[in-house]
Amino acid sequence: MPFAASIDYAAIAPPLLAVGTALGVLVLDLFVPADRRGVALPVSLAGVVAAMVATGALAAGDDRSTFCTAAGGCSYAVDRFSLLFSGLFLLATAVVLLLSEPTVRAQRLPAGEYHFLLLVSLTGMITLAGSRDLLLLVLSLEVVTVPVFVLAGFRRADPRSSEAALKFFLISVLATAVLIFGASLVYGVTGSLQLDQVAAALARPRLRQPVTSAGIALVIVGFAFKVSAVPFHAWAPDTYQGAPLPVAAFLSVASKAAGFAGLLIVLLVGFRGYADVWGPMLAVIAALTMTVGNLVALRQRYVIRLLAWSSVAQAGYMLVPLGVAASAYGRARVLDDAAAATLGYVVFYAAMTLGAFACVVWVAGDRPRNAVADYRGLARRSPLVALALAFFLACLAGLPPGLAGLFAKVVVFSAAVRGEVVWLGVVMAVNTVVALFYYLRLAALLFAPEDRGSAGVPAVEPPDGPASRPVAVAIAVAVVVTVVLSLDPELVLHITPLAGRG
Amino acid sequence: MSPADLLAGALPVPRTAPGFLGWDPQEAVFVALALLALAAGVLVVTTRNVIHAALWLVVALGAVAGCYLLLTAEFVAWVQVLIYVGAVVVLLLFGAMLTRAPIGRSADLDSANRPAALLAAVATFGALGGLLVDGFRAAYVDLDTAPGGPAATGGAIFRYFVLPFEVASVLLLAALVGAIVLSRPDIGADRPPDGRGAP
Amino acid sequence: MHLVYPLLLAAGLFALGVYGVLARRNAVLVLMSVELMLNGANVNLVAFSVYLQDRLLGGQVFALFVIVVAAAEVGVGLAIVLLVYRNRESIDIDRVRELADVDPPEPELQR
Amino acid sequence: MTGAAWLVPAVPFLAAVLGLLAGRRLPGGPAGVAVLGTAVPTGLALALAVAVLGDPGRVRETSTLLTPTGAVPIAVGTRVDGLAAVVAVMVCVVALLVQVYSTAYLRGDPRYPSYAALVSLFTAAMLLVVVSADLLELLVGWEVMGVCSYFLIGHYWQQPSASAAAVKAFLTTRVGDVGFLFGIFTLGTAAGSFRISALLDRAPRLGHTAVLVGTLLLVCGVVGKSAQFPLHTWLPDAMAGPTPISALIHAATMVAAGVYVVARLYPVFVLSPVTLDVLAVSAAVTMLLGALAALAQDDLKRVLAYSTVSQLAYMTGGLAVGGYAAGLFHLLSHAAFKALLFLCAGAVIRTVGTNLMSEMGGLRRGLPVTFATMTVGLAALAGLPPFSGFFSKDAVLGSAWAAATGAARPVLDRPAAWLVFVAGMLTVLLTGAYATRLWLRTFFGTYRGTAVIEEAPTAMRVPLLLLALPAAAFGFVGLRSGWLPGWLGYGRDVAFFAYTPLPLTAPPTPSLGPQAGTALVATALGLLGVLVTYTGWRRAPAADPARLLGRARRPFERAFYLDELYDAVLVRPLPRLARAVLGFDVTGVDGLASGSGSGAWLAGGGLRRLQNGNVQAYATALFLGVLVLVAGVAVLT
Amino acid sequence: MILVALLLLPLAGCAGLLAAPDRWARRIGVAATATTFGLSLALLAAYDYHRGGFQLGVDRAWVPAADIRFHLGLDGISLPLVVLTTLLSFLCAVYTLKTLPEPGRPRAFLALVLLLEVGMLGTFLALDLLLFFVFFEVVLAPMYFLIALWGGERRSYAATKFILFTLLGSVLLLLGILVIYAHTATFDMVRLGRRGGADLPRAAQDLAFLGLFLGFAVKTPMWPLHSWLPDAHTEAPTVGSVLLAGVLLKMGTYGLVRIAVTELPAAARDFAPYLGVLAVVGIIYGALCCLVQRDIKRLIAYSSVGHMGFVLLGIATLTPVGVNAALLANVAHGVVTGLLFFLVGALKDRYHSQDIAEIGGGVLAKAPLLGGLLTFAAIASLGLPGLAGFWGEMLAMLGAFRPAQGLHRGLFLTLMVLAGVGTVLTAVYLLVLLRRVTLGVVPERWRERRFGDVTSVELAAWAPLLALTLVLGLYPRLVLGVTDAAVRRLLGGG
Repeated sequence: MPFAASIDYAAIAPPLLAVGTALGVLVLDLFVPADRRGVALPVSLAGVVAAMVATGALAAGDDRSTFCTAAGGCSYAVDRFSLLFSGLFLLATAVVLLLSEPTVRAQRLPAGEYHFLLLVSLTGMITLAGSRDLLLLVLSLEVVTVPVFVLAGFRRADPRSSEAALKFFLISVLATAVLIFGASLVYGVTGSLQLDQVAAALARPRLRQPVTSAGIALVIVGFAFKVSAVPFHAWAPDTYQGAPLPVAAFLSVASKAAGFAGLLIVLLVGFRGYADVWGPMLAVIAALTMTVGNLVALRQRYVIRLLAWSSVAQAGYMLVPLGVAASAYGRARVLDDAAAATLGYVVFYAAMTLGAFACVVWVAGDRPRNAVADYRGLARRSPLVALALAFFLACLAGLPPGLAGLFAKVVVFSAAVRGEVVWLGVVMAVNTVVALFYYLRLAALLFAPEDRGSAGVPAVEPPDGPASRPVAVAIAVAVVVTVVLSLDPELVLHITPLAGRG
Repeated sequence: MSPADLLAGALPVPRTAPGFLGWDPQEAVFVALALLALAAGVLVVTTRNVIHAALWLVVALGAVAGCYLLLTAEFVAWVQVLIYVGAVVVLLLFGAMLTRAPIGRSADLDSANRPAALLAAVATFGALGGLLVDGFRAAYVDLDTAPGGPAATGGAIFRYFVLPFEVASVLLLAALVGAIVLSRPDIGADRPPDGRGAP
Repeated sequence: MHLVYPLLLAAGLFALGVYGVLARRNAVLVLMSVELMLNGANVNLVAFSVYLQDRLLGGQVFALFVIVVAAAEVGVGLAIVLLVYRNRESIDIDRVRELADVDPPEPELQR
Repeated sequence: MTGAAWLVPAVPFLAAVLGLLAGRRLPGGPAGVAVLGTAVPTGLALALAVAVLGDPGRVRETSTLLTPTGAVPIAVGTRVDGLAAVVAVMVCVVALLVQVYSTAYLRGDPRYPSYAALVSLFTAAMLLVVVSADLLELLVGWEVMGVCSYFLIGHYWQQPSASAAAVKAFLTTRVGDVGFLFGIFTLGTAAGSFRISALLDRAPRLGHTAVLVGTLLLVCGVVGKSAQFPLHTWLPDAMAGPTPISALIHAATMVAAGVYVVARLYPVFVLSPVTLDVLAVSAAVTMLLGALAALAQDDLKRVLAYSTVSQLAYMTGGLAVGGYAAGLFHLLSHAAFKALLFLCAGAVIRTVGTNLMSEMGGLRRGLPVTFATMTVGLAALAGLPPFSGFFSKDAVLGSAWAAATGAARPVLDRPAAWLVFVAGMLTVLLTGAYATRLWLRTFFGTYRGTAVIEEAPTAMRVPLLLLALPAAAFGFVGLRSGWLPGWLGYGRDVAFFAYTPLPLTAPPTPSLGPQAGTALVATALGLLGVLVTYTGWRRAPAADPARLLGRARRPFERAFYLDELYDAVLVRPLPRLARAVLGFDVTGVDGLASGSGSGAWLAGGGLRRLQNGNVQAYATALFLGVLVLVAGVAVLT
Repeated sequence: MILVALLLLPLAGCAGLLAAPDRWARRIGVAATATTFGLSLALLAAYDYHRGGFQLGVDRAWVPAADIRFHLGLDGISLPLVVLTTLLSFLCAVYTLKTLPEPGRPRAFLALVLLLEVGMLGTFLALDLLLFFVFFEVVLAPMYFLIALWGGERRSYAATKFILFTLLGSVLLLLGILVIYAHTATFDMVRLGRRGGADLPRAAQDLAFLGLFLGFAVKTPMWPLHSWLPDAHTEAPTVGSVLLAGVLLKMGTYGLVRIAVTELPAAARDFAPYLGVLAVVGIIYGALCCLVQRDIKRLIAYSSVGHMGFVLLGIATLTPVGVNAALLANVAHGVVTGLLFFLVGALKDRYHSQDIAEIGGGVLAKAPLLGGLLTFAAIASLGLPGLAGFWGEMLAMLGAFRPAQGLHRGLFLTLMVLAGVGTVLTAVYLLVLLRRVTLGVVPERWRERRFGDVTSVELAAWAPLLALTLVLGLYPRLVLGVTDAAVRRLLGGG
């Protein structure tokens, strides 16, 4: 008879700290006077840092698992993979918290609730990265997502904000329904929700039925929505534009990373045996995603939408390594390395995109419209921010001096080539060129001479509040992290996260 | 016996399986309830009256709860009745009222997307139904030996699904807080938002 | 009982939900359709759980959590719908289209 | 002494560099540097000749590696034998006289410094060709000459005709030079070395194809540089340059380089009768064509230019029929009398201020020295005994006769030799005619122009007088068998092949003296030409004797419309082709590139339409995606 | 370590520029490039000409997991290009002392030039494929900004085209590199060169070569991938054009020799005929385009297509002489075309136009020295023997005369002949250019306009190039003597 093992509280310390902080901020908010609401930020940051410390401490130790059943298989794991992702989520959240300061301050958003929701979402991300169980995955994903619905609509008086929330909500709910239906199929076929056991069951040839593949495909769709892969991406640009800027940053970085965490977990732990089924599927999705993302990004005139479409395209790049499963050689030999490439790319992407968003937040301080034209001559107004933004754009384009982006692309290309899906590499190559166009156009605009009186364009958008020191700190953090990653990409590359399971 | 053992050979084929689509009494009741649920569902998505739709939804969800009962999942069935019929539908009705949905028939409830929707729905049903039937055409549920009941379910939750339970509670709390924040524009703001963006 | 009956019920409910989501304009009706979809999945979960004789009752527990999730989503969703309504006096989702891929109102930049 | 042969080209090169860099700032001015820079190598060349001619058959060679190439290495060095020494002296002397002459001719020209320097550079390049020991080294000199020619023809670059002529000259010779380069490749690769001595040593073992192809390709270069049909058209136009340049480059030296190269590599050429056939045919055509064209020109210098074309053909023809020494003999005597003629023409033009004979006439009184010297030159050109041209031309004709009749060991097919012989004879007639016409039109009758006539200054007169000497008397050098033929290296290198009329068993150093038969006939023909022209002129001294040509006058004047032909076939279509290519580049190649760019741009525009803000559309896309995926994986399984 | 210093010096200059005030910028720029140039001269002294193989190397692990190393080294193939790079950069800095196009900002301008120099030097020094690739990419952004900010009317279009094209090439190059890596698990160029593709199956070799080939072909540029070049050159500021033509293009051919031919010899044999054909098409095509070109900078850009065609033809022969020719022609083209762009830039500064018809002739009368220098450079560019341009072209054709074993001789002979036709066409357009620009009478509109002849700063910037043109022409061993041994090693004896 299976029984529950005792709970390993150390293993779940980071999410506990996060959720504790969330509750703390919420409660604190009730008791501090209105003019001291600013205290939510330091408290949240402290909680995040504490969780980081806990994560670091866990990283120093061995891998561990908890919530196991006697039949083998555990629902929650603490390993390199989950720790790396946890660290990523924590850092990203910290930066987003910093970025939120002007928004929260200037638009008089309810600070306690704002930070609470952000931290709850963070909690969901951390548990998501540790989940090795379909049920926990689905629930964690919901915990990640539901608070962000609210955050997206947080500028409650702004119809665009509520529209953003509505769109995000609807598409997300549909994707969740699809995901749950898929999970039910997988459960029905394999008899288990734990991914280890799912993998074991899927290894049996008799289970090889179209319905199994369909279940897997539906589960993947659930995460593909989250990473905004085409054709499940359409919510992203609209939502990014309507949501408060820091929330958009959170969506495009942390939330997307969470989607990738989930995707990697289900694919590599649970569905590894069906790599021949999902491999081609992901390869096609990857090709489609980057192509559509880049092509549409070409035409954007709002920086935030440009970043949104770029993040769609970047998701395509991140999916490329998983596409190696499309070839027999690829899934047999290099799948784990390829997954490491995805993981590495996610980390690089997070750093550079956060940086770009941080700069956008800075600029939005006095040009809230976020139109591309507002960036003309930024180098004259704020040279350092312009340099930083140019650097991040170069990173996103994968062009030196943005070595981080370059390495990210190199590992992805390398995975594609080694996995013998060269066609995907070629598609990506062409896409890289297309992408360069819009990144560079923006970057060049920063240094172009300022236009006659573009500063005088009236602000029709609600202001995000003047740039502040926390934003500067955020930019600095992003720059430092990205530069470090540029010089020593070894830090995150080639961590083979989920190898040897299933 | 763990599910893995059950799966040892193949897709499970229980001992006393009658032929494909053979009938037994439980099945007849189930099919009736299922048809009821589906019919109510059809009305939910086609009726021209928002309030009617909510009521038909109650019928559909209730029928599904009946199906759960037949499947020996009593706990799920009662939760379904309580939460869905009791809470969700009421919530939806409130929503309909608060948004001043037209009480009574309205031609404006459907969008221009209906043909695509029909196509997608038929294709979905075809695909999913086809795949499911294809995969489980001979599968037979042995209702007599199925574990279940409220006690077992509750035990399972607190023995094996502690973490999901806790996560779910966080989710509910977040949803609660979020819903409150969104519905009450006065929260957090010291004064009503100025006229820069909206009222 | 044959497993195909609950499964077909599930597929049917899901497909009906799909239809509703795609065809309905009123946001509340769309939410109802989503509930149908989730119920479809739930029927699957419960049926499989019973069929598999799952000692862990994974399917049924999953179904319970799905109900919880659905409740949470409906709560938040309705709040959002109300918010939209407050801002626009309408909850026709196909008419909430201010955020689309259009250019800012200003002279085109040079390519 | 011979070890210092490198100084011969080096000194004028240095003078050229100095002249270009420092120009007027030098002590003695640009003229001083230029004259000194030519005088010194003249002395050196003379000393060299004295040293070499004691044993002209022996080759004195120095050679060092210039560079490895990865294949056949390239060497530099000097290779001096009788041939090189004699030609070097010729080049130096003419160059020196031209430099002296130029100081007066171009007095007051602001561009004189660069002019003088370029003449020095040209001299250096020509001397490099003469003494070089390696074919690629030779090529360097060969091409530098070409570019100097370009600059000097274009000296009056304000005039479109001058710059056009310069371009034409360079390009036409360049066409031949490409073949020349490939010829060098062929022979050098076959021999495993670009060194001339190695090539000559290994010539018999090179293999038939390599020799045939290689020499034929070399002939391309020769035809270009020596202005032979069909690449001769640049030379008449080149007269747009200052007249001393015409004397130096387009009469005495550069155009002779082609002939010199054939002589240099003669042991290889004789291994390929086909090549010599080609050369002979080209020579025969060129002779007649040049002479006929010269008949009808009104421009004094163009008469001389076509005459040069025609005379050069004697040299190549002589070489082609096996008359090694005869061809070179004519090269030397022609250098003397043609340089003289051009310098005289310069003296005339300088004072009358036009090139057109129709605006001259009766100048013998105003320009006595010029008249006298030019008469000598024209007599030599017409081949009247005892002037130099008579002997050398006769040597060529004698060789041709011998080859045609089989008296000498045949190095080419006899019909080709016959062709050269007949054409040569006819050309003698024509030469007499046009020389007389020139003489009469310029110096006799009444002056038809308006300028004040004054005789040339000393610096110009002295070179005329100095050149008149060899023009008159150089022919006698050929009479002593030990002299010229011996000097030209008819000793060792060329010992294994025949030359002129004598069978192989004859003594190795035959005379170049006139053969009774050919000499008589040729003289008679020449005199006939003179007489006919004179008669024609007597009838109407003011009119152009060319009128006798009747309807043929026009085509002769236009040199048989070859320029027009090239114009129609090459010059005009080329820009049209180029425009087409450029158009293709813009619309095709670039269009493809920018087309894919706009394609992406438009695709982006199309795709963004899908992002229409309707969330229901997004949902539909989502479900369609799901369905496609499910269908896909179901099929895949 | 000297090689690292060579990279760090300009980088330090770049940092210094960012820190220093604007008015010191030019002096810092000159100082940084001058010391770098000096260091490269020291390199010439330190290099052991008698020893084959790579010298003065640095080899440090960088990303151990992927076997990416910080591996630099120098051999006879890279040495001339390194010196050329430092020299041209130095001269560009000198030139900038007096001349800087709108909108000024010498600090940013020189910082970009220095960054560019780092990339160029790194490309020639790198011995790790990925490091090579990184440096190969480093040049893109600075050059982009040089064109996009300091360029002519259509600068943004030209800059974008430049970077998109070259980036497309780069990513294909990266794919090729990764195909190699996928089969050999190393990026070490030395080791790969030694193995000579033995670890790769033939199909993979061909695939990798295709990627490398296309990548380098875009950069070179090879017909028909050249269409970025005319636009880039037309719009780039003088310094940008000089560096673009003088060094950037060489990175393509250098890479082809250093990586593609060395590491994938069998595939090189498969591709050589195509390479040769495209090269020769480029020669003739470029020349024809020049013939009717109206924009003088564009003309020189197209002429680069032709000249690089000779380089490619040399490489395509796969013979030591051909590759030597390619390397020599590389250097010669860098010197001569660099000079040409300087001169044309000077013309543009004076006439404020680069339209041939607008200038209308008579430069020799208006500015005799400038006209003379332009004539000299053009003559050098048309491959006059005795000047730098000749040897490379001649040897390339010599290589084609007898291509490597296994290549179709008839084809290459045809190519050689066509290349010969190309030399004539080259002469045609350059002489026509001279005729239309330097010769003739000064048009009415310029009669009154006064502008000076060559200034002393300009002359200082150009003099080394003038001298090199002559010296290389008279003594090609300066380059060939260095490259020959390395090339023979590379092609296995030869």
